[in-house]
Amino acid sequence: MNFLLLAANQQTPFSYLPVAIQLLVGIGFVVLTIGASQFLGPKRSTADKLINFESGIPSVGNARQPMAIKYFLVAILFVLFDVEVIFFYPYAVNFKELGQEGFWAVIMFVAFFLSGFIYIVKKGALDWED
Amino acid sequence: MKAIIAATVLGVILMFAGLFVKEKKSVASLAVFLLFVLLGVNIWDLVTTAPNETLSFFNNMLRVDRYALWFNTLMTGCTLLYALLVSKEIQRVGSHVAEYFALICFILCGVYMLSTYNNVLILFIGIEILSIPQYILAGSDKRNLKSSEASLKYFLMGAFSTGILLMGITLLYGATGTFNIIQYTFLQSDMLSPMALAGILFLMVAFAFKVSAAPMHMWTPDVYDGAPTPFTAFMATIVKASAFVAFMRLFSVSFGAISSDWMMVLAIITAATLFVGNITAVFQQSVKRMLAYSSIAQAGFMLFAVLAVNATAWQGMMIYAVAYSVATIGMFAVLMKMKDYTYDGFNGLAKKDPMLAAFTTVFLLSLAGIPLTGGFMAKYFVLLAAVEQGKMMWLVIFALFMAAVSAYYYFRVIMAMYFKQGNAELNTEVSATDRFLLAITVLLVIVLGAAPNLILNI
Amino acid sequence: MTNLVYLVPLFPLIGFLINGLGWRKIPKAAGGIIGSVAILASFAVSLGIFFEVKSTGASTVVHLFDFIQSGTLYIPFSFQVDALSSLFLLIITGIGFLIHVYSTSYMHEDEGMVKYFAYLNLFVFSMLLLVLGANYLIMFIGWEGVGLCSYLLIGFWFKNRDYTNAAKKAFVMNRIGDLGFLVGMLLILFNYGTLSYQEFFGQLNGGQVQLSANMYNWIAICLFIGAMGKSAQIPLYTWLPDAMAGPTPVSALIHAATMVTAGIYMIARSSALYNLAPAALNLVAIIGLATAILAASIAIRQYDIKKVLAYSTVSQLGFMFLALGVGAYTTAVFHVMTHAFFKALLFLGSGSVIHAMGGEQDIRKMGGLNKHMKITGITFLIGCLAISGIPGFSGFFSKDEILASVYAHSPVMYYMALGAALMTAFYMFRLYFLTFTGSFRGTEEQHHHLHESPAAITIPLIVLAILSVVGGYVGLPPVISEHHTLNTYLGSVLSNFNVHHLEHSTEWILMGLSTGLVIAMIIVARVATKNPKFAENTGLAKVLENKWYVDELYDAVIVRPLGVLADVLDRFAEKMGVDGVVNGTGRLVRWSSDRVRLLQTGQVGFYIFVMVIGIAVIFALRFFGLNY
Amino acid sequence: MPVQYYLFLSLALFCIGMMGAMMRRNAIIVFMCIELMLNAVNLLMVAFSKMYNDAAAQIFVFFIMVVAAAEVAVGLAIIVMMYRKVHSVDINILNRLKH
Repeated sequence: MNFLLLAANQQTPFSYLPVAIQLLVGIGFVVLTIGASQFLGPKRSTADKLINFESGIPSVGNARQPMAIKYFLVAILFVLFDVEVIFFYPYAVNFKELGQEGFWAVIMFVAFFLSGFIYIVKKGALDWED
Repeated sequence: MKAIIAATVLGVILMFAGLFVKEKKSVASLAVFLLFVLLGVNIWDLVTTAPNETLSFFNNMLRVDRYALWFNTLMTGCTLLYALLVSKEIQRVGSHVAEYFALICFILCGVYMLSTYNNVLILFIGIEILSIPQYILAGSDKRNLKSSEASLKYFLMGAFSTGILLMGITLLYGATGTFNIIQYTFLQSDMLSPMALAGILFLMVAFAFKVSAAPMHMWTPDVYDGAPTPFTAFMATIVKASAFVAFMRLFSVSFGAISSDWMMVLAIITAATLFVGNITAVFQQSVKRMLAYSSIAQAGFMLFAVLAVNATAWQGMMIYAVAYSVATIGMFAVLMKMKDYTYDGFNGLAKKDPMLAAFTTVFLLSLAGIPLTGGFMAKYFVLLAAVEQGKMMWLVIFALFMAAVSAYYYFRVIMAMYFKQGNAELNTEVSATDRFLLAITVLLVIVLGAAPNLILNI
Repeated sequence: MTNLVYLVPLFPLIGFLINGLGWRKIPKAAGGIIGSVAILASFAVSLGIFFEVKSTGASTVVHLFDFIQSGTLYIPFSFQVDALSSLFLLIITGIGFLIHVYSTSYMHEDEGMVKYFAYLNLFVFSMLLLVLGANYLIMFIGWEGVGLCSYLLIGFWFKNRDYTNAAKKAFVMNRIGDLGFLVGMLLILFNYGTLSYQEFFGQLNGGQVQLSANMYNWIAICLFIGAMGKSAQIPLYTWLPDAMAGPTPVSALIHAATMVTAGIYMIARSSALYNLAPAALNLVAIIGLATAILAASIAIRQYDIKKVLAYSTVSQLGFMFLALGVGAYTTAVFHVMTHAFFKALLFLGSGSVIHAMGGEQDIRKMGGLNKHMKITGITFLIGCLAISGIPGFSGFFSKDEILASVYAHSPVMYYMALGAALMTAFYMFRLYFLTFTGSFRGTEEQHHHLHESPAAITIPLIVLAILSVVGGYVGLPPVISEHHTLNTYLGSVLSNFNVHHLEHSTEWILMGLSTGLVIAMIIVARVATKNPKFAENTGLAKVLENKWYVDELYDAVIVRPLGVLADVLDRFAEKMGVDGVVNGTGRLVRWSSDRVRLLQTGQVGFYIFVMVIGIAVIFALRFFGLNY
Repeated sequence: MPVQYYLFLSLALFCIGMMGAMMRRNAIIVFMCIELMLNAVNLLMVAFSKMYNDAAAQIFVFFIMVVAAAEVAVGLAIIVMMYRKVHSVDINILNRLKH
């Protein structure tokens, strides 16, 4: 049934065809859409169009307020520490089977983890007002 | 195995040292000391393992054999030499000296994983541990826009190639149902499903990117040119060598039996790499950028070791890794002393500082593969491996021709130093210590050329 | 004595190290003495070795240490001491010593004298390595070493721009030749798993590995390509005349006496292989003959004294390859020896002339030098007589032997070779008459400065003159004596291959013919140069003067297209492709018009694009059935 | 549902990500496209893991996610650094380094 997983012991070019077709479809779709939007879309850009729409009221000031780098920093660190937690799920699922060795492995993991945390705290990445 | 943990722990120690020790110089010396320790750990690993004994760790995710241990030891030695030679320049790059060295330690951890992995998961993690610190190192010179640009380019393209690598791994998993590279050997050439083949090709492309083989080489000149020179020296040598060993490990251990299915493609990649690297290097004006292109060209030669799946190829890879790394590190160490990185910057160096010029000449001769230098032995071995394997005669001849071309741009520097008038301005005073270390490097290059047995018979 | 052979290359190495490391501290005189003494010492050792080998006739392999030892591959670092190598040892160290002595006086004004001697010693060291090595790898190491040294020595006076260009030309051409050598080596290693002469030749005659005749030919031809590069044969000969940019003693040592004969040595060494490869042997003969004629014809119209000698060197090398090609290996070695004597003599003589003329090399501005420099004149005359093969001088015996064996091979080739020999006589005596006889044509103060060179220059000239007279008597032709000393000496190593001996009457006739014609040629030369007029050459003469336009041809056929290709790759591939991406970014252009000029390349998007194309191509290649 | 549907889907996603990374000029969007490629891989990984019912692949997915997060951290940091220099995240203005 599944020609891609079957060992294709008859090495005809046909058996490769699906892959090629897939690539073509994938690439072709994107080329088509992007190309179409490039060519079909009208390109009349008047001054009114370029100002951003503030529900009719003329916009005040620049939308691009310079933001404190702290936000980025915190966001990035959050992402890191948030995602690392993922490793606790597999351990939680079968920590009995893993037993002693697994326990110490996780302890080591947490230890490295904490050292990273201490590092960024010491580095002053989290204290808000400089 | 001990080395991997040691590298990580030492890296963390260095990170924290950066918090408490403010004096750049002392941080650097601490880092050098820790690298000594790391080398010691590697040697400990080496001597406690009997020859032709293979240990396996983490239920067979790491398989440690003599070759890998020896390779790790040599690479750590090269890193130590590198740290000794350029620690001054590293201190000049920016304020976070401790972090730079910590990142180098982490990269070494990746190197160890790549030389001992037995499971593509470890391969993937190793490559990432190898790459991510490099993105940071490339951008570490915050004052310089080129540095940030190199970092961003390297990051975007590196992430892209990671995607390719993962797709390859996934397709292979779909075809074989395993991540263990030993079990990949079940793949039979006559009943190879298209999916498995696609996976192998994706992996080949990803590796080609990491070792900067054409047509995935485009990032190399920009990144090597833009990154701070000390870190370029590291990326171009040790990192590239270990990526090659990983490439070889996968393609000769797992896919060696079905080499006929991918050899031709890789041969074409090799030819393209040799061509692009050598021909483009001829037209460069900056020596740093020329070295970037020449590193592509050298990669073309190292690819021969991957192409020829036989015993000689492994030895060739070992000696090539060491010879190329040592010579290139030396060359970069000299380059960092120059004020002007263009060819004209070297004019008349022989008059001004004959000793430095002589050292440079030896490094360049080794890179060009002139006999009695390590570079010749390295080229000799990899080409010999290809010849023994037999199918590659046309490529070998092409490579020899390209080696002749490469002599041109390496000798341009020698001619600038000896045959041209001008006063090559030095960036910094070359201290007696530097001279001594450079002399040791030169000695290594020549010893490698005169007695390659020293690192072959392990 | 044989086990002391390592001393022979050791002494020059030590000399090189001393001079090379301390070339700023050591005074000039000391440097010269160190260099010369080093060579003298190794000459003494090689004398001892020579006589021991002569007495025992043994060929031994002296093992120094293991060079490469890995799995199946085992290459020791060992020296081959036998008749052939010991003879070359004598030539290299002996003439090398004379030229060192000569240089002490010739270079004494140059500030880089000590460095010069360091290079010279390094050259001798690598040459000895080349000759002594007991396997092709060591030979190759020496091979590259001499190439490097000649590169350094040609470019020694690097004030002048085209000197360095000549150096680069020499180096690159040699590299091209080396490719052939390397491929041949790899083929041998691949087929026989060894590079050592003993095992390889043992395999060749009656080992278990037997290859097709084709394979033998290919290996032999690859090695011969290497020889072409090093010994300046068609088509790789144009570097040698340009190499005359270097100091004159260098031209004498490297580009006349020793290095350029490395190719002859290699083929003579591999004679066992060439005996199995008749096609390759024919190729050698043809190339040699063609080179001999072409170079001789070019030399007729040259006005630079060193250029004339350079082309005559090329032509003589052609003779040697011709001898090899017809299977007369010992004859070729014989000619190598005599040629080393008289060509070194001629070059040193020209050096003495140039010295006296204050750097002038154009023979149109010389003449009548006999009156001022007797010794140089006489020795130079002896050299000319020797090279043009006047009976009684060394050149006669070797060249006559070559001609005889060529005649035995094919009369047609004989007549062509004879033509080349006659041209040799003509241009050499044209050179001699224009330089040493008649009236002086140079400027007045040059005329004032004319003087005989000091003893350090004249003594080597005299020694070499004596050698180039008596040197030939080691190989008397069979018609005069049945006992050919050199052949019997070399017999243990080299055996000539299907060389038929002529009956004596024929040989007498040939000798008489060549001698008579040569003397006729000398008279012609005399007449032609009686009252020289140097009008603008026309027709063939112009073609000859311009060396058959070979350089121009190479420039047009090889150099330019390569440059264009590289240029296209550099500009087009890296720039044009990017513009496509750039043009699509109109709004960005408007947003930052000041950066527009910079928007040329380095685009990540384009890089990824190239990668994707690469992936697509790779998949297409593989999936549409491209594999072994 | 046969596994090759997942295969087709994730190959399509992968190609879309590839084209996006190739054609977009905004560094953030390029990076998102690369993340799309990684997620296509994750999807395929999980599908195969179900097919072989073998948990290893899912663990692999965890690792991919974590490494991707680490890359996000570094990448965003680099992009921010770039933005503070040239006030743009447009990769086409990265032109200091050329031929």
